[in-house]
Amino acid sequence: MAKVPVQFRLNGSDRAAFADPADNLLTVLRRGLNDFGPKYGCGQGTCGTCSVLIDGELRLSCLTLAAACEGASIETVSGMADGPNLHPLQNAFMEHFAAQCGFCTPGMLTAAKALLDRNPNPSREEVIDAIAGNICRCTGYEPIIQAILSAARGMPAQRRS
Amino acid sequence: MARFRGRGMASVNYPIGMNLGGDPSQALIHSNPDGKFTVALSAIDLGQGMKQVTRQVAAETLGVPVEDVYVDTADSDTGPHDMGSFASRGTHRMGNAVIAAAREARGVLMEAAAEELEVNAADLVTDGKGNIHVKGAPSRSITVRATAQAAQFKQGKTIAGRGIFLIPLSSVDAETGEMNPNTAFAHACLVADVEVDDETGDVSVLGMSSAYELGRVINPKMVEQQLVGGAWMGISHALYETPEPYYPNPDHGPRDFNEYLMPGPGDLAPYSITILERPAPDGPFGGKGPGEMCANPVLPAIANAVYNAVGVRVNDLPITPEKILRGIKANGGAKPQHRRGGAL
Amino acid sequence: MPLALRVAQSLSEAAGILAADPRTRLLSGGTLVMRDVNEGRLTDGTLLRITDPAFRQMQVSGNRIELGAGVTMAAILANRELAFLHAPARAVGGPAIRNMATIGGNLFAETPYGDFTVALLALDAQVMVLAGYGSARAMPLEEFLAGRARGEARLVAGIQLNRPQNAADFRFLKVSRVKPKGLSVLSIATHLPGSSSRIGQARVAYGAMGPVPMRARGVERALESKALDAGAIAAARAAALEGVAPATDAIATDWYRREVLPVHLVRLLGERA
Amino acid sequence: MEFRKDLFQNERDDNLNVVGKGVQRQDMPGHVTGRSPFFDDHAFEGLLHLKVVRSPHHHARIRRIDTSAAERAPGVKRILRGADVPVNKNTLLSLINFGKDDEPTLAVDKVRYKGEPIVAIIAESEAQALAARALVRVEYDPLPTVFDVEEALKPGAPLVNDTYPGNTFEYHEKYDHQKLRFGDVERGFSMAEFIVEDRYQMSPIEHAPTETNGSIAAPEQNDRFVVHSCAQGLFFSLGTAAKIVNLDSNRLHFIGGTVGGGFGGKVDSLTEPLSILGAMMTGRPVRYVLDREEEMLYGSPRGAERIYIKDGIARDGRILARHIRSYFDAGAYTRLSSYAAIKCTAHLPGPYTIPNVASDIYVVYTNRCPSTAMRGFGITAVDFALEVHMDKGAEACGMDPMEFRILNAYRDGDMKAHRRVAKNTALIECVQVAAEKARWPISEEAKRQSSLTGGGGARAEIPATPIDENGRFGRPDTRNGRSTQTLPAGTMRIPMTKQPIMEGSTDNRAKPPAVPQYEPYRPASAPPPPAYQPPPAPAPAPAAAPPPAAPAAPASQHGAHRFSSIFGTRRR
Repeated sequence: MAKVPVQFRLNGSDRAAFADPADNLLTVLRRGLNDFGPKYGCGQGTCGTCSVLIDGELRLSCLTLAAACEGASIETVSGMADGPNLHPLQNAFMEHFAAQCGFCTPGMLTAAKALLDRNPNPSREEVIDAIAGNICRCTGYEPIIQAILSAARGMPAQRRS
Repeated sequence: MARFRGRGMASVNYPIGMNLGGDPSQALIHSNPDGKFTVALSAIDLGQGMKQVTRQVAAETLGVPVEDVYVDTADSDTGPHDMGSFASRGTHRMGNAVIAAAREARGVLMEAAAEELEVNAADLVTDGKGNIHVKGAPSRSITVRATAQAAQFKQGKTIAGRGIFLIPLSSVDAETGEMNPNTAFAHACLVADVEVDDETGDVSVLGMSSAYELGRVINPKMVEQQLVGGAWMGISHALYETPEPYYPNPDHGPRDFNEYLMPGPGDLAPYSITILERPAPDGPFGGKGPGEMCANPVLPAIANAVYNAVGVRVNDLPITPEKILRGIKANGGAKPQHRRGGAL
Repeated sequence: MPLALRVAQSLSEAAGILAADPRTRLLSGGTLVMRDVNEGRLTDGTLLRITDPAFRQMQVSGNRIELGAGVTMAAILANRELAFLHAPARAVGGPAIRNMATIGGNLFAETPYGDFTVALLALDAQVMVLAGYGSARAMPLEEFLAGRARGEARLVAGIQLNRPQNAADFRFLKVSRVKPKGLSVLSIATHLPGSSSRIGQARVAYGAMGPVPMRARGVERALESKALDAGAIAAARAAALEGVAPATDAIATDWYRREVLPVHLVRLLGERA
Repeated sequence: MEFRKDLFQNERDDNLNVVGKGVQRQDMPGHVTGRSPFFDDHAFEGLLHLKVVRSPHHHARIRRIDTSAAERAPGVKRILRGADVPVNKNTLLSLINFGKDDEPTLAVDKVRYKGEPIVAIIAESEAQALAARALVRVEYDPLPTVFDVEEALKPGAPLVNDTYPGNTFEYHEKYDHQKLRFGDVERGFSMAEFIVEDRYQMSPIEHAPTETNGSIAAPEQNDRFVVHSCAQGLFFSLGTAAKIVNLDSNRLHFIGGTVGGGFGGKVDSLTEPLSILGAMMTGRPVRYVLDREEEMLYGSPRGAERIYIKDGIARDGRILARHIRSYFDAGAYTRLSSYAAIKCTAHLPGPYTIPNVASDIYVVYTNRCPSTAMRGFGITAVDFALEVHMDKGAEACGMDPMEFRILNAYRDGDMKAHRRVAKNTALIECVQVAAEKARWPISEEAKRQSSLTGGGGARAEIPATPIDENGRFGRPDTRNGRSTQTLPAGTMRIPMTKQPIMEGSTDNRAKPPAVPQYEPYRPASAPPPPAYQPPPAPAPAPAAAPPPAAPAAPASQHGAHRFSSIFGTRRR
């Protein structure tokens, strides 16, 4: 089968892969580029654990055609920390024990980052709306909401962009 | 149109571990030459916190800082046999196995320290900060690190331990059901406040409050995780979830997280928890295990609260708006019951 | 043969490709088609992407609004000129889905999805459809949906609608078990111009009350030329179920949908009475 | 979250170093960076992907399977059928000799539920496996179906699972259900002022972990296979897989332990055997992951339970008798339902001391996806039924629901219905604290009650008990027979469990509290303390004397032998 080349920036580095024409981005990230940060949870767009940022916008990588990402800038949870320094959201998730099994966490963090990048001081309702597409089966959501609110409160201005 | 408030309660106990015993757990612990420990298990962490619970139990038993212990789950080549993470057995069964292994490792550690300090091992204590010293004489001390180095490079001792915990299997009597089931039980009582819309049957959970007796709490933050997440699942089982919405009719099974209903982050209710600790005689430091029971009292408490609000008994789960609405119509309208106590 | 991918630079090129090969599926936001690919319901044929900027264009100044079929829910929410459409746009999915899901996709979403289309129906939207090469032709949304119910497939270039003269004349309600994001038990959109005095040109539409979004003609008749008072609302309630044919699905039974539709309709009308 | 450290304080040493501290989880840094290694987060060169063909029918005979077109499809490396599975019949608890093998990995002659796997396709990519799957042709003759547990027990009902011809699991080589008999419930009902009866239906529940079931198996060095697994019991899955693919256990190297949620849905080894078999057959790494729709519809749910409860309550609110009849909906195969019924039996009548208790718990086969363990297995459903029924009982006798619980709560020293003494109880205290927090008024008398006192005495008696031979399997006509004999008061027929084994403990320090054992039965002659008249506060400390040693169990009773003798159904 003819594979098609696709190039994009992944967490700040130029990457290239060959994909089947109908491959979704999640498959290319995980199986093509070994970025196992985004998870497969449904392939339907109903769980949010594959969430990534494409050119700064929150997207579901399982429903995104990889070939359509040519030239895009993609951010995943794997690139969220600044080297050894965790992003304030990552620290807040730790402090608030906002993960149990940890499987939804990459998507939750990505959805939360998409929110705070645009809205540094969200209300509780805005946080709830921001994670509305992300399923968590362990925590009951409350610790996650608290973590995002506290990250927003404690985030230095320069990290907010 | 009206919204009716109601309050219900339920109290439960919960058996810890596989019912009839016969479910062994094993653990292996060893120290690096610098006194840092690894616990090797084949136990599973599926989010409940197996790694951290056993880490704290191992550190407590060894008498070393928790940072000096790491737990590895799960590799069948290195982790010895364990039945698995189910039946609320992790903390209890594996915790005890880790204690057994850690005690054996600690025994060697103390002998090695005694040899270095030229005292009797029985006179030594650990300070939990990485030092071993003579009881009552903190100045006569040696670090765990120096002890481990001496054991490995000078004395030729293996600071390691193996442990198993097994409650032997019980039988069951065919005619009476007589048996030796679990030995440890946790307890809970929960109060739920709801509001019911008498025209649509919609239920909002306004708040919940509970008292849980869990034996010894090994890590309160992780107990809170379990109880908060489990209460959410309890609300979900009570009001939302079913893979067969018209059971026993098998049609219309949900295929995704949109069709399989669970409360969203916009459906949460304030929840206040109080913990009681009556240590289990056979638990690790008295620990029991909240992993499964955390949802259980929520289901009947909500059912009872719905009845209290509108006078409808829904005996079939989940308690959907449709079932409530049908009940209200059959009763000729909402029939609020006696109100109990103040708001949560 | 495995799935192939084609890219059309223009809408008319896309229309030609679709007309020539019935096994071609248009990929708009991806939320419907990619799921079929991932779950193995779509294993051969061609996926078609459209890169024509017109597909995503918005013409929002003035009273006549034109939106490309590739316009996303998020793009609508980001546009203040389209504030009257924000409630139905927000009713679609979570934020990631709204960044992907398009107007065109929503027109094809199967019940109980497709809440945005319910709003468009109450706003008398026209659908711009292309059949083969050539320019788009406007078709009333209701006619388009009737065709969809018969299994007709058309390439949608965009939609056109008039901005409500008074924002308060347009109301939208989605009833969902799960909050803030969940499938519809039902949805209702009402456009009642002149409702402070006498209603003229009443438009009421339902979602999840039939195989496709539908007009509530009985309710429209009951409200036409009336003031929105208790009597009119009672008449609307009495006519609420005219023509509905809701399904039983994982979310609710047809019985329940029929029971609560009048309740929610009355509440929506009462909100603004 | 707050603590009530004042309660049970003298039973606790709070002077601990790290136990009891809310320190950070070891796995949290991995979780927040996306680095925690779940089973699917492993790269392999040449990874193949496996998808299965599932039955579209609830019950059907398989007439013909045609895979020829699929075999020719692009990228297909291997197609597996039932005949390729070395041991194509298993039951999960065969590892502890409980129950008979009844479930194929790939269906051969019949399908017994919608979604049952029939053919596995292994291809270079998931898309190719899916495309080839669409080319497999299976011809079926549909068979009559049964979906209701009570319908399945009626004469002439469709036979679901050939291994169990009565459509029920078989207990003790004798009965179509598990019995519990303690005292005389009929006599209890006749003495009662109020009778409360009702029926409850627990829904099935899907575990719905965010990570679906799956595994990757790959040939390793030295003729072994490495298996990245999401199993909740690593050795449980290893043992199950080893049996099905017929390999020695040490030729399998299972790696897992970091699992994206389980809740009981990852106990069944749904994917490991086929992944391993695929790796054995192709010599390449094989990945088999359920998609979400498969997980939702065919990933084995918590089984539904139908529960009937009848209570007899005295005028003062004491429950005199409780009868429970319950039906576990196992679906088409046993999986773990057989065990849940035993656990449920041990749990009855709930955390209350009731002098007359009887229950009949059935595990019933129907034409639906086999059910399995889930969070609270055997308990959650019956707790729902019991606690709603308690609410009705309180209403019937005009008592406050909290007071009704406290009045009937079990206490230290009470005899439980399975004929063992309760200890370490704390239900009363939980009710008291919950009432206080919710500002739910209860009487001063109720507030004074304690789990530590008021139990034992006559409450520790094992009553005379009529027993019966109802429900001999193959004889549904015997389900409603009369009692055949009455066991005298104090009868015990099952040996006490031996001392728990805690090996590896050579050092005397940091010892946990003494490991437990059941106390032997010591009938008391003292009259029962009247309810709500406990000894004056303060409550005496619990007895400090160590419990007497249990009688030695017969030497032959150990391990799997005992298990098979209990349940009477040997493996194979």
